[in-house]
Amino acid sequence: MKNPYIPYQVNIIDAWYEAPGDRCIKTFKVTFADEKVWDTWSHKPGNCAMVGIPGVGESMFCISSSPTEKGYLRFSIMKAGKNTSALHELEAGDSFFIRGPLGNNFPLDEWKGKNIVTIGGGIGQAPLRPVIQWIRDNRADYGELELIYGARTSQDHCFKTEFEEIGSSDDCECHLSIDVEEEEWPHFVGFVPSLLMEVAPKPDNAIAVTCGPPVMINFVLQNLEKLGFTPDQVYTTLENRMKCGIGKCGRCNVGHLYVCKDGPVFSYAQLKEIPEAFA
Amino acid sequence: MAENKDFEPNIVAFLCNWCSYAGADLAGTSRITYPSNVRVIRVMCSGRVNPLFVMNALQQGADGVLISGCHPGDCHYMHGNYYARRRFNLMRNFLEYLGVEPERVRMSWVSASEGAKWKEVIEEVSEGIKKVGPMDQFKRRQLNW
Amino acid sequence: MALKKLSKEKVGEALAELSKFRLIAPAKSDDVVVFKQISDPAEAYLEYGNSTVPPKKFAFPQTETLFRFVTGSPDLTAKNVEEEGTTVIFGLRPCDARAMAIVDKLFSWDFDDPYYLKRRELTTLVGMACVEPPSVNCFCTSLGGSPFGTEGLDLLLTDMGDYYLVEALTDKGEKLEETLSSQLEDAPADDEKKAKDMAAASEGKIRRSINTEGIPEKLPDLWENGLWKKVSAACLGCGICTFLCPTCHCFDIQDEVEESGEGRRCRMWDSCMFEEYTVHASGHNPRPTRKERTRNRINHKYSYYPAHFDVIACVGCGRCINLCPVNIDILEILDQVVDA
Amino acid sequence: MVDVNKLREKAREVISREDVRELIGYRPGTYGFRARPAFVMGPDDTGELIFTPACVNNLASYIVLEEKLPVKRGEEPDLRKVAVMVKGCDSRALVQQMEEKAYDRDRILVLGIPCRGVVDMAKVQAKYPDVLEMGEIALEGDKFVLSFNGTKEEVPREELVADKCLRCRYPTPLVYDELLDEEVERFADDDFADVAELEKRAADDKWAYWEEKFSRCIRCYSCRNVCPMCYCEDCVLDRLQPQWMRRSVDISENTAYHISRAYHLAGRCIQCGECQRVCPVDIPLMELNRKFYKDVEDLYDYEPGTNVENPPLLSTFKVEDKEDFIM
Repeated sequence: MKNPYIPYQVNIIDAWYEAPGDRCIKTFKVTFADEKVWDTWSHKPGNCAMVGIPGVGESMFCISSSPTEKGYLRFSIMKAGKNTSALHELEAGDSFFIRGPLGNNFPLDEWKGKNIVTIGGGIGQAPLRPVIQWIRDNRADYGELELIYGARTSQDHCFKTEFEEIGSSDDCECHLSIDVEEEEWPHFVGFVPSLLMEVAPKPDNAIAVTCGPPVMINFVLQNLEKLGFTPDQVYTTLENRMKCGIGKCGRCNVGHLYVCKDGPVFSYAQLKEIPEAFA
Repeated sequence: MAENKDFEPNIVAFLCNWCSYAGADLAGTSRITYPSNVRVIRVMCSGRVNPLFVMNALQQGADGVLISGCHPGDCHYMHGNYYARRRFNLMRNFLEYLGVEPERVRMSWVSASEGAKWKEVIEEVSEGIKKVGPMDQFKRRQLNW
Repeated sequence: MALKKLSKEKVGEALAELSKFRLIAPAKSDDVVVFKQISDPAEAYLEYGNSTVPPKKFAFPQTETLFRFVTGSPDLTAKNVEEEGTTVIFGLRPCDARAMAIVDKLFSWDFDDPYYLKRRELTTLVGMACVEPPSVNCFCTSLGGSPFGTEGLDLLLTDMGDYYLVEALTDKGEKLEETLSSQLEDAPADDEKKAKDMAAASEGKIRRSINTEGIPEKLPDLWENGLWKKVSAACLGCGICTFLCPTCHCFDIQDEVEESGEGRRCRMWDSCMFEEYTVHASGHNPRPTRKERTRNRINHKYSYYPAHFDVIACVGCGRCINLCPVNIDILEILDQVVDA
Repeated sequence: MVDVNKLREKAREVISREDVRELIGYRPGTYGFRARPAFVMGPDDTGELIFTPACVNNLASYIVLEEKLPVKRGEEPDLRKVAVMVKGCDSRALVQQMEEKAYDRDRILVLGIPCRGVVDMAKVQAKYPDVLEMGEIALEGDKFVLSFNGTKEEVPREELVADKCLRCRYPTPLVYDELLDEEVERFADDDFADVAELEKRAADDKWAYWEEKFSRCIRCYSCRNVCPMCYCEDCVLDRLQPQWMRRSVDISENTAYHISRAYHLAGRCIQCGECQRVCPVDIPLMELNRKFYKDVEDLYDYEPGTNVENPPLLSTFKVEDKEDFIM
């Protein structure tokens, strides 16, 4: 059996900034240095990987590309600490190391035939991106797809060009927002939970997936309940500080669940049982 | 410790920008030869030198450390060297108490015009460390499996 | 398997024989007993109560290299635990051996931890029964252990006065008996019964206890209970209770690089009682105070661990009670849980 | 001897005051002769309070150990005083904290306890390892009287007293709002003979001594956390950028840890001895702190924690400070 602590080297095919600022977000498109790894690699939307550079450290990020996108993996990383700062120094042609796939995934097989609404905020769109991509690549299997996304400013919007493309396609309804008024902003102004109420997706035969800052998630969950979504129709992802990624090192637990191994994807029904989940 | 004739010590010297660094520079431009086994780290003031720097240098393989600043009263920042003086008097005594020979942690006042004194200082530091041999107390060992 | 005996005069000889392996035994420095690798049988200190630091560090070292690298190079070299060779831990207490058996479950849970498991495979545990409970705060019997417990052990020694009674418990234990064949003799026929009586007597001397029934199920309901604030009020947030716990297994992973670019990724014991244990890169800490951290420690041992592995991650060795600088007493906390 | 009823009465009076939020004192422990910190939040909690020679903890630590969570929107920060019981040695921690401007004097209410010495709990434990039921310790003259299991035993003071008490210079608190007993005259002094003895050894000898001690360290950081003077919000040990000390446990990092811990207390350590008391592997940490204490006294005629008006030792200087070691 493979040593779960030894990472694979990946080469950066392309890298670009999604959002500027102190907490800027950079997306890396990578492929394995050893092409043979692709033969054994298989991930699903929701899965994560430990991403890092030997000599600096590792941290957990969701894989923000869908397995239907062949030949590369994507990671969108916000600059926050030591490891992410080092990763942000890297450009196309450089390499880093990943360990994975880790964690669970969105139960996309169970969701077949249902309407899906994704509600994202800021960098929280990263785990939702593969869900959207997966559904668009298996469009016949799913009902309607609605995308709700917001960030502080239009500059802070991740995946801008993709949203434009999605918005102009008929695969998916795309609702965007920013927190504060800006000139020439054609979409909604206000917080994501308000946009959600504005869009008011129907709960019948639907699944809602939300990811973003904790405050946003809290209000989104409340609002989804108001719209008639039951806890088992709502999914979210959690994050915590992680080290091993395989349920050994102890720190990422919420209640008895390890976010790295049992998560990051949880249904709201599951989380309601765990008081620590919203700490 | 037995004296080893071939032993060339690694010395890390923290020199203040305004006096000692200029003094060492003067020694160089005046073609004064002095021991080459000293690695100079320029700091703005001897008062900038944190005892952690000294400890870390010794951990990383320095056999000795020198902190050098302006003569009392000459500090570019008025008092930085006075603070350093207190700090390293205590540090030196403490390391000696742990069994680190006092030859390994030295302090000097070298002004910008004292190229010749710099030579004397560094020779004395180097000789002192040669006498006590390589630093083997708490140097980081080979990476342990 | 017939019982053997090892006369006390021959202990030195037996230890010398075992030092062809990596031999770990309790040793005393000042008044502190710790397990360490010994080369001279005289270093072994077998008349001890229990060690301050549990012998877990020889299965799960406090600092352990996972792999080495040179910065910029793609080559990573995993540590080969095999090189450490066969290890014998001699004279550990039954509670500490049982703790290893409990922790084994975690390290083979879904993902095998190759370092830990390899080391365990290479290690033979020679236990020393507690003829007298080592401390007033022992409570192993409350958790399914016993001063003469054999869980996790390969061989059990019992101090019979002039000699140790030797009982092989596993194949590894029998192998070790073969290694020591010239030091071992047949034990007197009635020793088995004698040892049983001694075990009962020792169990009778265990004075502290807790009825654990229902605690794992009850703990989640007490999440918001005021008891956590009270029991953690005096906590200093140090790592004594966790580092000295034979079942605590949490770790940190850090990279260390030398000036030359050579480096290693290693893991080291970490403690859920430390503030930075859970702090996010953003600065947010989901367990911001010692109250949350204490609650997590107790829950992890008495609720989360049994939820996954059907066993409480506490063996009742009493170290956390004995050594807590502010007398935070896990049994008192559990009593409050029961009463809440 | 502090009269326990008087103590509780005083505590009740103090905690009932509107400007007092919490009172930190002592209460009996959970087994044997232990006593432990008590956190009194209301007048009804005062019934358990005690002061005996088993009350070893330095409660001044809790003043700086308090966790300050962000104040919730719409709530006011609780600025009421914390009342704390301190022995002579412990009071010096308060003085030093205030000397460093860690907080204002009016944030705390000090209940001073003149003290003739506390026990070394390790010595008590070694002498009475089997006592589980709560026992009591009292100091009567030059004897400790231990009551347990219905019996009473007298033990000479020197046999069980903590080492620090044999060299105690300040048995009566140096800062207090109320004194709970009569002042105790200085009954001992410190000649630092232990430090001088170690100083005299050869370098190799000294290192061999410390190497063995430091190699035992498991870096539980109890010595740091218990210390009333270790209250940096962001400890250099926990920082990753830059990481001055690695987290791996080996002789190099352990030594680095102990040097920086002791050095950070140079001119600040007030000799309460808590670090050494809590060390699970018996590292003689006070021998490190006392070296600094002695040098600071010899070189700069400075004694930490004795005068709130003193400037902190290392953030001041005198032009005439010794410099015979400088080339």
